[in-house]
Amino acid sequence: MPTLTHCRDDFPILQRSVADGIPLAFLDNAASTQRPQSVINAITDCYERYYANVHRGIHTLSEESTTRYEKSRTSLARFVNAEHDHEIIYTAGATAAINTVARSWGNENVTANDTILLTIAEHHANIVPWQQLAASVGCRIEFLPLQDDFNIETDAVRSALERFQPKMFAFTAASNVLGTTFPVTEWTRLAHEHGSTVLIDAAQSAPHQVMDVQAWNADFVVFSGHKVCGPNGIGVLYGKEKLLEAMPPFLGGGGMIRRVTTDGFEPAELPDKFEAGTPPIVEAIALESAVEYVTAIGLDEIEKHEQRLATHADTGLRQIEGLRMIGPETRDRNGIVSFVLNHAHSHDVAHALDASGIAVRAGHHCTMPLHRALGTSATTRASFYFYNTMDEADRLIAAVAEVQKKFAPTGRKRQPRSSG
Amino acid sequence: MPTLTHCRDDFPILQRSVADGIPLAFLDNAASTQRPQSVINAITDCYERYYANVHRGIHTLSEESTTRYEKSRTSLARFVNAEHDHEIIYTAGATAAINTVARSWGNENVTANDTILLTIAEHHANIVPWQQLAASVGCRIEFLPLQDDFNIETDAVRSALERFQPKMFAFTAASNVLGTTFPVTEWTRLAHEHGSTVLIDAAQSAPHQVMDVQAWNADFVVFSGHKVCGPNGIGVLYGKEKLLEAMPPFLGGGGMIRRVTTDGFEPAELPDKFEAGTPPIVEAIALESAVEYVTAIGLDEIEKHEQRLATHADTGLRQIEGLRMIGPETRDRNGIVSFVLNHAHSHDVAHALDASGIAVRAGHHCTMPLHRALGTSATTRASFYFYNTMDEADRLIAAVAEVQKKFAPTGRKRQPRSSG
Amino acid sequence: MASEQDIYEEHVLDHYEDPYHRGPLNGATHAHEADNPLCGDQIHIDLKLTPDGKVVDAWFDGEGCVISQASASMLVETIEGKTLEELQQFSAQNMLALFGPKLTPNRQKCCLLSWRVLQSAIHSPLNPSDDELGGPSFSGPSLGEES
Amino acid sequence: MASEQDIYEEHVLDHYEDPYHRGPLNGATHAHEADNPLCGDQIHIDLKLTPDGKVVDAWFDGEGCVISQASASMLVETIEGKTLEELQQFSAQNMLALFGPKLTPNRQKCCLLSWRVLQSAIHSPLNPSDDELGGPSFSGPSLGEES
Ligand SMILES: Cc1ncc(COP(=O)(O)O)c(C=O)c1O
Ligand SMILES: Cc1ncc(COP(=O)(O)O)c(C=O)c1O
Repeated sequence: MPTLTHCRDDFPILQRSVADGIPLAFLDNAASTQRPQSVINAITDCYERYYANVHRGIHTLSEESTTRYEKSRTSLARFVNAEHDHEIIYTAGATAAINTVARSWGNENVTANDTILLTIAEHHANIVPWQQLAASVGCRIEFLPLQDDFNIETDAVRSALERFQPKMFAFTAASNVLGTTFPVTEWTRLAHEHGSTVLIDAAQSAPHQVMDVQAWNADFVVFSGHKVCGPNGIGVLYGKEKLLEAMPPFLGGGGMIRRVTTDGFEPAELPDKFEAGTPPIVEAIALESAVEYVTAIGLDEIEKHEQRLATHADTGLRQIEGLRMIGPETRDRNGIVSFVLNHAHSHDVAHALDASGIAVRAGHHCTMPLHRALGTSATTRASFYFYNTMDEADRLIAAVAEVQKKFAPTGRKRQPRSSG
Repeated sequence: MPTLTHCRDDFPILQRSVADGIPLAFLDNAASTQRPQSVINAITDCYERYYANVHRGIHTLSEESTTRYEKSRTSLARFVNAEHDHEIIYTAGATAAINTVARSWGNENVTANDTILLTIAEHHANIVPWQQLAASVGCRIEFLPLQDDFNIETDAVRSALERFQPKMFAFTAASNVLGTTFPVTEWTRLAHEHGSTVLIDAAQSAPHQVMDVQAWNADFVVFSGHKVCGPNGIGVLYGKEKLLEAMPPFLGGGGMIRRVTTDGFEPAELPDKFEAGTPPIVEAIALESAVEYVTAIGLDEIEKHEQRLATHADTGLRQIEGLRMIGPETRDRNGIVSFVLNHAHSHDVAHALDASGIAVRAGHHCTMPLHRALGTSATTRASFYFYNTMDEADRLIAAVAEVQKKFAPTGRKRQPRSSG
Repeated sequence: MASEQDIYEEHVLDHYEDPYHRGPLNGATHAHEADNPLCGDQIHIDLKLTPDGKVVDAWFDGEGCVISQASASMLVETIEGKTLEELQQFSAQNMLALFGPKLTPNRQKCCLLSWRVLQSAIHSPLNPSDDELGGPSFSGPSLGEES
Repeated sequence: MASEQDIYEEHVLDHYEDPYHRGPLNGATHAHEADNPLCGDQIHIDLKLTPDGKVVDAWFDGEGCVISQASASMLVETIEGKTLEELQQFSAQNMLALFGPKLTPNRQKCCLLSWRVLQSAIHSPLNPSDDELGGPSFSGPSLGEES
């Protein structure tokens, strides 16, 4: 069985151990990934050799930074297979990207009679901006529910589209809790058949699966750099040229204008129109390194490797008595495994696993509506990336089994309080 | 005469030479500054040793990142002398910070009958968001004009406040073109006397002058990390607790909520309410390093040093025939010197200076209304920081004199076109 | 292993499995309830105060992690017999000290939930006319996203 | 010094100081004007076309940097005698080649301003009924913030 273990050497942080010399098993990748040396080097190289503000600077450093910044855009356009480079807008993150669409496209296109369709599995980033839009224009928001087996069937999508005739169908390509991926192309086709615009939250798919926005035929796609081995502080908004051109700018400031007078402003062309202020220059350059890095490994390889690890962990964890797996038994799965234990709250689980060197996340993972639907307020989530190993999956299984035992009731008696 | 020349050694990029081995004279600091090794190290150290997503992660790396992220906020609160840490909101930059105020505070407080008062010297970042607000709520925008001597007298501010009774007076603490600083505390006091809220654009003052938001009594203050030796991709919004608490959130997403249901959301408390999505974690940590670095040098020292350099350059440049200095002869000045030559367009000036290793900026510097008022579409701007030297100021003067000569008419005759 | 042994000390687990006064209190004069939506921790506290403001009886109920539940148990155990003044002087730092094991900031929130509920409960008479103390006003470490 | 000598070649400075056909053209049939607000460069082009679409006369006027003005001079000089088809086939790359010295992306914008104005001018008859060519549709490198 091929592994990607050799990649670990590229990641300085993965060489570290936590307390008492236990090697770190970093299984919190759905929250944010780690960076290979090449990405870190891209950052230092820029700051140490050629950094200057971009746009219209005609000295050597600014020309070099501008060229590298726009080259990054070209690489990202290739990474998602966009038709035009200027369909790639750099934002502060996936959240900022969704807000841009909800405000700019939303205010222009959505009225009180319209409906926005979401799934109950959405991250807050793909819920709250639409709720803010609803508060402002009075539209309705509908949620596709989860089935008992944790899936959302395409039939349910079709009938919801029929019933609600939404103006926008915004959904995640891969759930950050359930470990499932959704059939993006099919859902988008259906949505278009029903006249809906489509936004795809690719925050959890971009790091793990080949992306092809043209094959998807998506109207808008968003993701974050920090989840794909890239730096903090940058995300991508892809939008079809026609849609982006028709939208008013979102944030105002330098760079996004063609002209400003005391009477008003004319916006610049794409992509500048949506990039107000000094952009995340170094972050963009480092993001290019990141997508080059994962592309060189191969996203197909990455996906397969993660599926192997997650399936192994899933199978092992299901053997533990009192563990409820939050995700379908069989599924188009990604590298995420979430569960609850009957004897231990997820915070205690995460805390105890940390003591074994295993980093997982506990809580609602920014999906409170999903957790409410699942009847729990918190889950424990392990999320694998390509640099994780079978050994780490085994450590996870063993450590969870131990935690479940540790917090099981044993007939303890509290000591009467000593006075004072 | 004391110098800060020893600081140059801390900046890897300042060791570089441009084409043909000419040492780089980086005089484009008003656009963006360079970074000392300590700031670069803070970035690599985080990525290589302890990075993880912040907030609610209870494993070792997340706890460490969270602690460092919040420690940065505490340091920044001290840097600006805020009363509370949670009055410091991290944004993508100064531009994003002003947009946050214009949308969140603006939509809540400004109506069609209200006026926003700006100065004609504002950067587009402090104009366009207010124009967008005006387009949405119908308020008026008034601009304080420049006097013939390039200054804005406090008397003019007073009478504008009297006349327009603005709801908001938003002004820059230091012009990014004119080389002037404004009496922030006095203008704020006057504005408050007239019932106006005050936003101070400190993008050009934070890097160069001691900041004291409590002494200023400012309601909102914004600045960008990349102009104060900090990383790209981060800025600061300071707001008085009472004002921030009364404002609705701006961007929606993870982290800024207390609770989300399918029916709506409750926002989180400060500062989280205004920090939607994964924040610029590493950027915040590096920004702390940056403000520690400039604080260790001493902002008073920095300001004095820059004033010396800029005054020297100003005096020297004024000797060049055909050069028009864009800025007052005597002024409360910062490290910026802008000018136009009668024989050369600013783009050609910047281009020619670059060939002498001198990086300056040419254009409207995101202040088109100011440039229109000055009767020119573009100026050449040299902007000094503490790591610049007298020798660089001298090189600037000599090179500009040479450029002016180079592009002076000499009775050239075009060759008749060779056919083809 | 350091951190695990640090916080799940025997007396913490004892309070978790065998809590002091867990359940409703009949005849309570004051009560309050709050949650930490970000973790799902929930705490309800019932108090019986004498007319001159002494805690005769204190009970809690709730759901959540070991820290939140064990700390609540320790809290209701420790406050019985105390006066209102003493409760108001009982700071967040005192609460963390009562709990014992050193907590990281994220886990402090779990531990301080019951303390916050208590501080509100003493201002929340079940018969409103009993309230002569004004609104809650307590200080302590920032509680982040919690209300 | 490389970059300076590269772009301010003698023939460039010659065109700047002693431009070809700078000024208004009486009897122009087509004209267009545009600016690059970000630099302040401005170019106006007047053309006299024969009924079958040949350039009889071409003049420019404008303000701005050496690159924008010299390149406009070179452009109007080179297009006289050309047919409409030839003008439409004259690409941005051709324009950059005509100018000569290699330009960085930011300076290419200056050089391409007159080229863009020309491409619009041939679709902008001063007597509108002359326009049988439809709206402008030219391709070339992205012009960033320019319209
Ligand atoms: C006075 C002033 N305000 C605001 C800004 C905008 O800062 P940023 O581009 O970092 O958002 C700048 C920098 O260009 C500036 O000089
Ligand atoms: C599915 C999904 N959407 C959106 C986001 C938001 O990304 P960011 O916090 O980087 O803006 C996340 C990450 O937390 C996510 O998992």
